[in-house]
Amino acid sequence: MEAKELIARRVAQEIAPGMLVNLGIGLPSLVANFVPAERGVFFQAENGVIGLGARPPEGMQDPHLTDAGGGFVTAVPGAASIDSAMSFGLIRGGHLDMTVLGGLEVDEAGMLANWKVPGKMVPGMGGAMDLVTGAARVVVAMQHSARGGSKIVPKCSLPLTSLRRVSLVVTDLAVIEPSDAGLVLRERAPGVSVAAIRAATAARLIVPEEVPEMRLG
Amino acid sequence: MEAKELIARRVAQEIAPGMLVNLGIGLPSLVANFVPAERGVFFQAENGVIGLGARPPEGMQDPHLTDAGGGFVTAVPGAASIDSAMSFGLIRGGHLDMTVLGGLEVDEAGMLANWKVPGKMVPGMGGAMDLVTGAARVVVAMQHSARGGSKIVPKCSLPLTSLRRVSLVVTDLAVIEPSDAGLVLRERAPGVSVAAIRAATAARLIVPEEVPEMRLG
Amino acid sequence: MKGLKAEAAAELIPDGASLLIGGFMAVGTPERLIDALIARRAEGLTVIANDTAMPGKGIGKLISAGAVRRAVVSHIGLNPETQAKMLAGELAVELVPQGTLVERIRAGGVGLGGVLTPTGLGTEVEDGKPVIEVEGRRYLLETPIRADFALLAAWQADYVGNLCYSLTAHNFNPVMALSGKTVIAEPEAIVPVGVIPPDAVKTPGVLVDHLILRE
Amino acid sequence: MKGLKAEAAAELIPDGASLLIGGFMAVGTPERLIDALIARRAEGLTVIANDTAMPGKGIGKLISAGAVRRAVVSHIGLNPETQAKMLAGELAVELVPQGTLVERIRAGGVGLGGVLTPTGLGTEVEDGKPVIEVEGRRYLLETPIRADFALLAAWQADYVGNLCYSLTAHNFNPVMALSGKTVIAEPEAIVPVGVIPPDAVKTPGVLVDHLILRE
Repeated sequence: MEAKELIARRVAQEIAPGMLVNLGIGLPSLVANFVPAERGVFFQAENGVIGLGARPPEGMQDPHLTDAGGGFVTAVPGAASIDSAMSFGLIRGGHLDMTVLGGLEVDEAGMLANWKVPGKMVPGMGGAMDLVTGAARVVVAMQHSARGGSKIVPKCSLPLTSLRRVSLVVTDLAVIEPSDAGLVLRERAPGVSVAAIRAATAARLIVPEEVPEMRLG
Repeated sequence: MEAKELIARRVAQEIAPGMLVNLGIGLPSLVANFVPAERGVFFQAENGVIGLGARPPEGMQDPHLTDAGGGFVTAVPGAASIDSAMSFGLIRGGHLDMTVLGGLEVDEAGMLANWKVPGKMVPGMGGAMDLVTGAARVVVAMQHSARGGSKIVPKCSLPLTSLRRVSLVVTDLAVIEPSDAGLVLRERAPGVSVAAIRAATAARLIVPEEVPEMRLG
Repeated sequence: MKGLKAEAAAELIPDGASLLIGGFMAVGTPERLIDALIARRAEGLTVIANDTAMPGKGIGKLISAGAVRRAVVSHIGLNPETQAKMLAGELAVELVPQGTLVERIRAGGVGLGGVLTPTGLGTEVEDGKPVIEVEGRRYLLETPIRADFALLAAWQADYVGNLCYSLTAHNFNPVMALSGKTVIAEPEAIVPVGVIPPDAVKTPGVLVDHLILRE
Repeated sequence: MKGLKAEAAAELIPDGASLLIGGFMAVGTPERLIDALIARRAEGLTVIANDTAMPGKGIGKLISAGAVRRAVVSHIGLNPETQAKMLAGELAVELVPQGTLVERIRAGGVGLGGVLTPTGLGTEVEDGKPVIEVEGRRYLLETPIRADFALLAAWQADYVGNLCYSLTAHNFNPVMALSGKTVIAEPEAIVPVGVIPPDAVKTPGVLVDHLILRE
């Protein structure tokens, strides 16, 4: 299984029936593919729809119906249009059950950095600061390493997204849960050993006696 | 002409084509009767409609369409429904061209008191504090005197509605304009002398050489 | 989304609870929920609403029944019972300017810690509140309001709880939908999903916990 | 209400003006107004918007044309030209969290002196801003934003300027309608009064100064 699919499949297991979930641009947007429609989940795109659906059939794209990345989407029955004030009112006000975002770094305190590499790449925070501050649960979906370096570090060197600790980190190697005591290794990717995860992780990991393989649905 | 009609007719002269105007409960609500439909004025009721119209025909009242006093109204073509956040957003944000309110007292500084007689009558401020603070022009429509006493006083003894100076006071005797220098007597009611107005007014009045009779349209 | 009879909803609401109740002079107020609260002899309630309507209508019925201990409202002028109970010390009334009230409720619902408003400066409303200067102008800091329950009246609801409202029956309802820990909506009609198009939804169903079913 | 051709509207907007421009990645952005600004070689503009779209679309065209001196936006990640001009010092970019941006614009439009938000606390966004504690929690004080013009895209407008929007093309448009000193709307269709029912109006016509007419 490709790394991105693995991550998206594992994140999808976190999503319970009836939740309102925001998926970020890129990798997180793949998560929707692995959540069965019967689960009755509403996906929110911060640009203004609750009840985001799959890609539209060819030739039926509506220029007024896109996701936050600008890609064409559909709306499910029961969808609602909202403006940006309502969209971020839901996010900041704690009405969003879960947000799934990409990350550049996560550190031992569970802090996330994902919007700026000073002097190099400055995409901007978009909705990320509000999402990480306001959502009931914050799940970071990212590759474990980039350019050979661990993205899970003792302390973020990049500008933080929020002082709010994230709830869960899902990578192609592991599921890690930040806690008061530090980063707890909860699950291993299929066929990956605890030792391999430790070797690929710059941060200190707390390793319980049992570290099961990921549930992938 | 009855006092209330006189006041309402005179206030109606202040309303220019295309304005957005809020009319308070009671006397101010009569003003609409003297503004021709052709003037293209939009009346706002703070409870949620822009484009308030006349009373509905008997049997055609809609329980979802009332003015701020709870009376049945209609909506003109081009009307818009708004919620209370938008309604007061328009009011506080300076989008309202004029508000017409009742008053208990107006003083020499142009301050208005109209929401409370401590220990006796406490209707509450409703939207009055926002209206007086936010509307582009604030017109007070009231009887000149109550229970034999002048309502235009040196200094308000009742709790103030706002620190904002009102724009104009229209009574059954006079039109008075608050200014940096004090209350300026601008017009007399038909057949009422300056001396009679002075005698009925507890506050000091600035009287220009010419004090014409009210224009009543 | 859970459909409930009004009586069952009233059982969910304990004595002493704080309630945001939609409506303006009883227009856009959930009358069946109010009747059910009175039928179960609710007491000690805190009611946050625009007004207390008039005797015999909407929130006025809760006042007459003695169910309300504290009212946070902008206007009581058309309900002499509220005024009488207040002056007799039987009912605590906190008066809040209407525009400030709606912004405080919105702030509670959208996760803001407060808003700065010029309304009330230099009046009794200022008492005890911080005054903050921004760009040379002074404002009152007004804090957020949330409540245990929001009781809403709607025009139509669909099966997932999307709500729309009619004309002046919007008033406080769409804002209060954001700010109750539990949100209960009493629609005039419940329609299948898809009957309310996305652009007509004023309150997304994700905010609504319970719909009051037809009698 | 005054109907205008896009070219005439662009003449109303002087060089150096501040513009609120609706849209999210160019969805819900008034493209004809932008084209007209570029055709008249506008320069020195301050643009306040969610993002700068991508080259060749919406606000991206203004960036490419060098018409913008300063951008106040939440995201520029999908427009490499914006990033390049920023890093080269040709364009000042102020990044604002998206939820904070929309609340600041709303505050400007509804007469609030500011709002308190938890978003940005402890990050670079906090720099230079007052931190205010309310009920034991800390918030950033964020100040209102207004602009000389608001340039909106709408789905339908009627002859008195009432506007409605479609699906994700709402985004910042309804909020920006409150906060431009002059508000210019570019609808896809202009319909007679009464075609848009009162409950479907998202922006009351009283807020709109000019409608862009059909070509």
